[in-house]
Amino acid sequence: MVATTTGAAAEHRRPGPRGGTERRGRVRRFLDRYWYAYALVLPVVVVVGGLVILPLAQGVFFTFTNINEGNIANPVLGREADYDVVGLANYLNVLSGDPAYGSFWGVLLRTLVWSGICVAFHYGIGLGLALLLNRPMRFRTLYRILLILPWAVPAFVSAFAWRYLFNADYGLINWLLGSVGLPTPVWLGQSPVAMVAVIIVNVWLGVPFMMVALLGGLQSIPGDLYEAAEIDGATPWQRFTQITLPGLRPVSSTVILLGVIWTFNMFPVIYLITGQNPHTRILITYAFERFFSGATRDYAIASTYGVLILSVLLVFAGVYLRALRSQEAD
Amino acid sequence: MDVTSLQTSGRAGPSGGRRPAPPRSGHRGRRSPAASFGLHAALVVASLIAVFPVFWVLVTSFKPDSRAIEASPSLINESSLDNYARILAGEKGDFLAWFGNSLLIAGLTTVLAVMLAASTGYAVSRFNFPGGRGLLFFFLVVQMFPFAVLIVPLYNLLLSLGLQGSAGGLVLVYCTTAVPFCTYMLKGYFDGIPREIDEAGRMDGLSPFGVFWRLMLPLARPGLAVTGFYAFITAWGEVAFASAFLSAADQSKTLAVGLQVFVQQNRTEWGHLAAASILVAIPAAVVFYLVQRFLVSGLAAGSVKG
Amino acid sequence: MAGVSYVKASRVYPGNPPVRAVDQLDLEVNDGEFLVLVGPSGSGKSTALRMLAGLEDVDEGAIHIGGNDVTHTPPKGRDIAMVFQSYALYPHMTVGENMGFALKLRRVPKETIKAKVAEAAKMLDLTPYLDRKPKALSGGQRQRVAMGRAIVREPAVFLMDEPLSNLDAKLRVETRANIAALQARLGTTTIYVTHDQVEAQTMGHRVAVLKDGLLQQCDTPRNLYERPANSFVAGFIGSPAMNLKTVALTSEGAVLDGLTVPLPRSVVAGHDAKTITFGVRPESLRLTGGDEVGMKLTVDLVEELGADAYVYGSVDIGGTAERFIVRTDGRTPPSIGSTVNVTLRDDNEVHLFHPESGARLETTKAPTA
Amino acid sequence: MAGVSYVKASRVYPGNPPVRAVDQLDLEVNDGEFLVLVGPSGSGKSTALRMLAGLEDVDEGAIHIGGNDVTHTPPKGRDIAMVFQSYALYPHMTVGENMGFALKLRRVPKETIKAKVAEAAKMLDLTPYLDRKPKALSGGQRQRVAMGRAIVREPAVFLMDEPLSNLDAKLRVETRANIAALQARLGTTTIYVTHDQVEAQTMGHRVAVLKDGLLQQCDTPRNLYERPANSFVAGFIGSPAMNLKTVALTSEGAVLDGLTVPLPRSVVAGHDAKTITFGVRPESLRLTGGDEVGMKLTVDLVEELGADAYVYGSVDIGGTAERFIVRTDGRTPPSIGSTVNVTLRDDNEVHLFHPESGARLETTKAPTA
Amino acid sequence: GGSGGSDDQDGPVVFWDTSGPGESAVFRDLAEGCAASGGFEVAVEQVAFDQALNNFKNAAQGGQGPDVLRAEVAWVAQLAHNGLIQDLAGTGLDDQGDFLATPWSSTQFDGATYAVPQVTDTLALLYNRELLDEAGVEPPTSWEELLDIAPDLGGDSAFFVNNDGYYALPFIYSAGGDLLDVENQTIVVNSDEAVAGLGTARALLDEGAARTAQDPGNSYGNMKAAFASGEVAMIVDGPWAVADLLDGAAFQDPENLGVAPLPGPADGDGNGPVGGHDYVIRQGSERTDDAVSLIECMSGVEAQTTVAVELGLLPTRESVYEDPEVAEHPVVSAFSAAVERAHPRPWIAEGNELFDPLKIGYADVLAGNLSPAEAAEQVATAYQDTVVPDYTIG
Ligand SMILES: Nc1ncnc2c1ncn2[C@@H]1O[C@H](COP(=O)(O)OP(=O)(O)OP(=O)(O)O)[C@@H](O)[C@H]1O
Ligand SMILES: Nc1ncnc2c1ncn2[C@@H]1O[C@H](COP(=O)(O)OP(=O)(O)OP(=O)(O)O)[C@@H](O)[C@H]1O
Ligand SMILES: [Mg+2]
Ligand SMILES: [Mg+2]
Repeated sequence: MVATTTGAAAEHRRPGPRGGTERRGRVRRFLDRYWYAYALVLPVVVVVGGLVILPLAQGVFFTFTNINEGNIANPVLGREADYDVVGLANYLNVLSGDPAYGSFWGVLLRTLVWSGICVAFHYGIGLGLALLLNRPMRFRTLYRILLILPWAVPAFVSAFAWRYLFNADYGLINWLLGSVGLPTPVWLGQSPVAMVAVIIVNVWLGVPFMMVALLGGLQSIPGDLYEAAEIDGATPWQRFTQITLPGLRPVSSTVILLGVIWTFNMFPVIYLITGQNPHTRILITYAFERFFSGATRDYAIASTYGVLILSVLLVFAGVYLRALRSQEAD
Repeated sequence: MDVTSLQTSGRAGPSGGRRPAPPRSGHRGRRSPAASFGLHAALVVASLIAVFPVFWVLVTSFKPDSRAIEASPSLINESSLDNYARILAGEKGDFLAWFGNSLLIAGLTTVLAVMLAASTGYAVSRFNFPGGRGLLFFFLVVQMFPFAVLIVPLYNLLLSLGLQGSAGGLVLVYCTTAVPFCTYMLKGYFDGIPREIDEAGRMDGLSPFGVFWRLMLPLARPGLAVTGFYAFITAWGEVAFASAFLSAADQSKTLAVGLQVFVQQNRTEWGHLAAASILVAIPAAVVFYLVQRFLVSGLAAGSVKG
Repeated sequence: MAGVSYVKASRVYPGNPPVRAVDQLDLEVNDGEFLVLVGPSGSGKSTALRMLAGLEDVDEGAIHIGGNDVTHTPPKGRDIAMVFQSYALYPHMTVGENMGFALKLRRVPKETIKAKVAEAAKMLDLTPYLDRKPKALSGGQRQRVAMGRAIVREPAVFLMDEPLSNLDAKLRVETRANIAALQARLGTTTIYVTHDQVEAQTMGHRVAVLKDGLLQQCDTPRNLYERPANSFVAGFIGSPAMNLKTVALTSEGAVLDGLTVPLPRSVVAGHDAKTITFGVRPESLRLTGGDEVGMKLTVDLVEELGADAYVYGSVDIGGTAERFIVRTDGRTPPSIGSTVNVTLRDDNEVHLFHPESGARLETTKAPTA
Repeated sequence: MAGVSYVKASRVYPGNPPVRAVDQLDLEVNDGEFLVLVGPSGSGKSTALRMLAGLEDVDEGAIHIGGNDVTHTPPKGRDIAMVFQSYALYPHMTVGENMGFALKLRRVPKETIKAKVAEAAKMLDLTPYLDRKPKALSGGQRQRVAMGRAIVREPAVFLMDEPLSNLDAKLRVETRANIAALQARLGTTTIYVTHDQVEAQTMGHRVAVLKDGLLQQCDTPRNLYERPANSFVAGFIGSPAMNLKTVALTSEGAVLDGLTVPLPRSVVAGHDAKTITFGVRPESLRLTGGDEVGMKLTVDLVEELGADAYVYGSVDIGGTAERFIVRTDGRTPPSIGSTVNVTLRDDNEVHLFHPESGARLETTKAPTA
Repeated sequence: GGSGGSDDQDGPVVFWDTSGPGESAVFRDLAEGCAASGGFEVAVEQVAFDQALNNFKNAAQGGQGPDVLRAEVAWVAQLAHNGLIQDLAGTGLDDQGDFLATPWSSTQFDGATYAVPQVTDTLALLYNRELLDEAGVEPPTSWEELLDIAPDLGGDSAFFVNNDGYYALPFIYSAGGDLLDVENQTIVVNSDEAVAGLGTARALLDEGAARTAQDPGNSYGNMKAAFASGEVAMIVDGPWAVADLLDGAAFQDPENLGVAPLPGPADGDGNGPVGGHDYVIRQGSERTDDAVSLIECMSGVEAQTTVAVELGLLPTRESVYEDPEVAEHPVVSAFSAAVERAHPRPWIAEGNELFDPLKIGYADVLAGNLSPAEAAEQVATAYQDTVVPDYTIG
């Protein structure tokens, strides 16, 4: 699934054809052969495994209980856990789409729209800028620095900046729009416009990464392919569709997958800019609301959302990777 | 699909060493004035959009809080350096301590995440060991789970490890988010370094660790710079974990947490916030400036026929 | 099909100082001719070819194809096909799609494309691979696909930039014969760039030798071999290279160790310098019995190639050890370390050049083409 | 310095089916010998070399260096140096650092390293480049640095895997002579992999020919050329390749078009098949006047190489056109399209092989080494 | 975090101060003074108000965190409910003494005392004297009156409606409505009175008597900016805003800032919500004794007097109001009347959670997305779904 480019040339070593009498020897040779590799990955496995697997497992367990802040065990207070295992009740509740559990399907749809639009713009604008930047010209380095800048600014700073700019009455954006006679919407109000606003901000934030990745991809397309196509009579547009896009495919497929995953779980932008606004609520922000607000924080429902998010993304990744592979095969 | 083919730096290494795209356009290397104007116009507009919010934060940072929200925006309105002076003087909390903490935590995260990612990336790139692919897939899955939902289990875990409240615990948490992506990136870089280089090193008497340390790391320097940047930015601007996991004492806050004080429910000190934000953005910008040339340029070739 | 001519065409890369990659090139290629451009690395071969293809600006002069001035025509308007050193196959297209791409862009009907591709594939033994992607092919097969892509278009001119240099030695020898045969069959004007002088000598009707962007000589392979226009061409053409030494000139001729080569009066008389550059090919030297006059050659190395052997050795000339290569029979090579006597097979088989300008000094008795 | 031996060593790549890249290799390399491993692409040459280097597992059998079993010793314990096809120079180190790196790892004192590097650099004409990074060197210079890195260590064995294949033709010829001379001077046991049979023939004391992981023959270049052990070796060694044809066998000998080659009774008698594989090198054929007996060769292509020319043409044998290559004098080649008469120079210069097994059928009159 | 878990008796008592940067210095000095006189050390840690509740819960859940927290009045019940703060019975702090009844009520949960009031506050009508004088009008005493005088004040520059949920309460309360009826376990936010209150707010906008900012994130800031620059004549806000407002162009002369009671009936339960902050001690703190004495000192008369005088925040002790300096303090005196009549809020665990749905509904009303009745209905449903599932919708 996550293929490696290591390929067949790797040091693929396998124990020789020896009898079962040498089982111990085989283990030893296995270790002899791989202990370097395992020693190198051990720290990561310990850190990531420990800090991810354990909480994750705990999170998955929570989804089958009615755990919340009030009934979780608290050794410090000498309080025993008294939550119950409720089976699939959380999943059933959430998947029923009941507003009491966050109107799952509607929010899922909004999340998909949000991810789709954001990634489409990230990719489209990133590709456009990468194509422009890939040409030799004056000030290229300067443009590059300026265009990557949004990536370098801490996200919470950008979020405040945008909230400030989007101010409906005193914000610079509406002031500019107003001064050229355009309508001045309430960007961050309780309307679908707020979604537009957060998409704008997220696109602004995410384009630099795409641009840089695609710029690297463009530079890895051999120049003589373009020359060959030019001699074959391809117009610039045909060169773009026939050489550039296929040439970018390895990079594109990766950044799009990562982009979707990251955007799907992009929580700070929405939360810092619009707070709890039902028009910008996506799965992750709702999970966060359930986790952190409420007199007794509802760990069970929040974890259920977490597991559902994970499942949606796994399904997406599976379908996506399969589609890619079948496309590659023909 | 090949997750590892992602290299923000482009094809690293000599293996992809075909000639890069030559100048292409209307007539060989020359552009008509109109095309040239269009190109620059597009880039200028894009750059303005990219820079403007940050620029406006800068403008605001010179205004007093009470002038930050104005009926008609102006570049200068009672502007002065007062906000900066007050922040740096510690009137608004021990800014310098926050700054130091952030530097420490982001720096540690960068170093640790890059080391972890590099060693893993190297192992996955060079040793076809059982479980290597599984590890990469696991990394992909790790990025899918919304960690905001795990703050409490993580908190308890850190507590039981005795790491709660310390910078070390936070660094580890940041590493779990930065390492997967950094590993992908570095694996890509390592894949781009010809295997013959390792083999030459082993013939010259290096152990596999020696190859990693003395050959792979120096050769993947651009990759290390880029992943370091990523790890740094991840840690530098993070709020949620930092405010939950660090002690609330001024001496142990990070910038991101400290700045929260300026934005409270019924009171936002825009001027001070802006000034502090600019101060926060400066180190990030410096780090960014140092690595930006690696972000797109490839690894210098030369080990094989060029 | 069409002839090609470069009319004082130059390409100057801006820079400090500007690089005159191709300098006032005047070259006429006849319709149906196979012309090889050869020269050391950086001599401007690729640049010259790319100027013709329209991939590179022509800064001065002009280029004509089939009588039309194409100096400012874009590549697609020039009716040329090009085979790249790296082949530049489109990695995401099958072999068949690669070969038919140019036709598809010209909206040739699908059926016609298919037929033409099939025909070219047959000619190149590629029929079984038409549905594969390039990465599933061997180097030799890829090379053939690149050729096929050019053939299918039936262009007026083929351009090839070192199309064989990515192949291994054996395949290279085979393929060069195939390309030459193919060109003979199709009769398409072809310009072929290589830095391998063996290819240059064996493949083309004429060979143009470039150095530092300047045309040194353009002639048939035989004439290049037998009457190189200057010492650069003499040293460049032929493998192993001609033995070229600058030696003292006396009234009796050129003085080598123990051997004075009489030179035609015409040469000696018109020559103004005290020394002369003297060239003799390895096969024009021979090992003699110990008693004949000749140079004393101390053998360093013998390369046996089956039928022949090359003897590498050094001769003391005026105090310095000068290296000589002698071709001899493969069956009775001298042993390493021994000293042998070397003499000219024929006093006429020498080439004389001006020691400074390098220009050929014509001997009246020179062999004629 | 030390001898090397492969004792029934095999390397099996897992897969379906497993690839026996090197199959039961038995090979003894003497101390100080220059052995060339040659074979077509994929024949297992690199694998064999890498097994010796310790970069590849030995799945069966053993490998000895200097009498010690090193089958399971890691590379660093084997006292060998290797020159890679891609040179594998460390791009971040200067030439001097590249060359001294192995010594530095062994904690040789700085002064000693410096002296040794300087010495090797002098030997290889690299002194002016010691402070440059590899990327600032030309291909030939990089190749020399790779050599220098190996030399500096003074290892027991040099391994070289196609070290010249990235150089251009001219440089390759020069460098191969230099490497051979260097090895002769240092006297270090050397194993050299190439797929270029010219290199194989000219460089080594002995040549081992591999095919599909199996050793075909290991002998001196001359013996390989003159008494190839089977039709594969016969076709592989020699350039252009030997003309090998399977023809009908009559009591009078092998029947070619208009030419019957009498074969020794010993061969014909012991032979069980109706046909025989008959081989003759291009230089063992000659063009004759139109009236002599011989095969009628229609000339397709003439490759002129200056001194010689190779005539490629086809002969009708039993209804099918068979391709033949004839070496002839470079000055009077036949013209393309003409028909010439070809005959053997000497009836003894033929090689006979079993048409199925390909094994050499010994002729009593065969030339001896 | 915090170092409160240490049983090292020489370690400091950790105090999480959630006040804004303008106020924190005063509280820090007070705390340090109290510690000095009490013979222990205190570490004052400033925590952003928005983060404090969650951070405290995270920490306390793990047995860590501050010994003393400055908790918003609505947090107390919630923390007590989850067992994260100490019942103060037996510490001497559970005695009401001269604490005002309304603030004191916020410290009670399940019949026990969990907190000690620090400051109290409520909303009042702030006005620009100059503008009202120019228009020749008095501060309105009812919303109808505001509608009447608005034209004199330039229409929508008369008043600014902040669309935050907390600021909807004056409209609801003044119309006789409420959010919950705790006694009957009923949700009453959709009652006719509450709907009418929301309608009043909407009507102000519809009639052109007021303006608003419809983006919740910027609404409060815009209101203050508009008022401080003199663009609008009146707003509703609490005492905490006064210091910032006085920085504004319109109030270079502090006298120009007028404070009047909220419009609405002069009898009844009061028109403004009671607010403020309490001190609580974390469950599991090992410095309870010192924490008690810290709180005792900081909520004492002397400390409250200092806070009132220096920051203009409203004391929670009756006696402090008698201090002449306090009584003369313009902000304190202006607000003290309002505080006395502040509308009590339901001191239930979910009290703090009532505002998120209300904020959304109220913003919808002001934006014209929903009618007041629809919005109220939606808020009621949200209350029942996620906030107080045990209640019935009235
Ligand atoms: N884009 C460029 N800018 C500046 N100089 C260039 C450029 N391309 C080539 N040159 C220079 O022009 C000269 C001719 O280059 P060209 O590629 O034509 O040589 P070549 O004969 O094809 O060599 P090779 O055999 O190495 O391919 C060289 O000196 C080269 O450095
Ligand atoms: N890692 C591997 N896994 C599986 N098969 C391999 C591997 N490496 C090599 N092979 C196979 O082993 C055989 C021998 O390969 P090897 O590289 O030794 O050939 P070679 O003679 O060096 O060829 P070349 O001249 O192309 O370098 C080939 O068939 C090859 O496909
Ligand atoms: Mg070239
Ligand atoms: Mg090989």
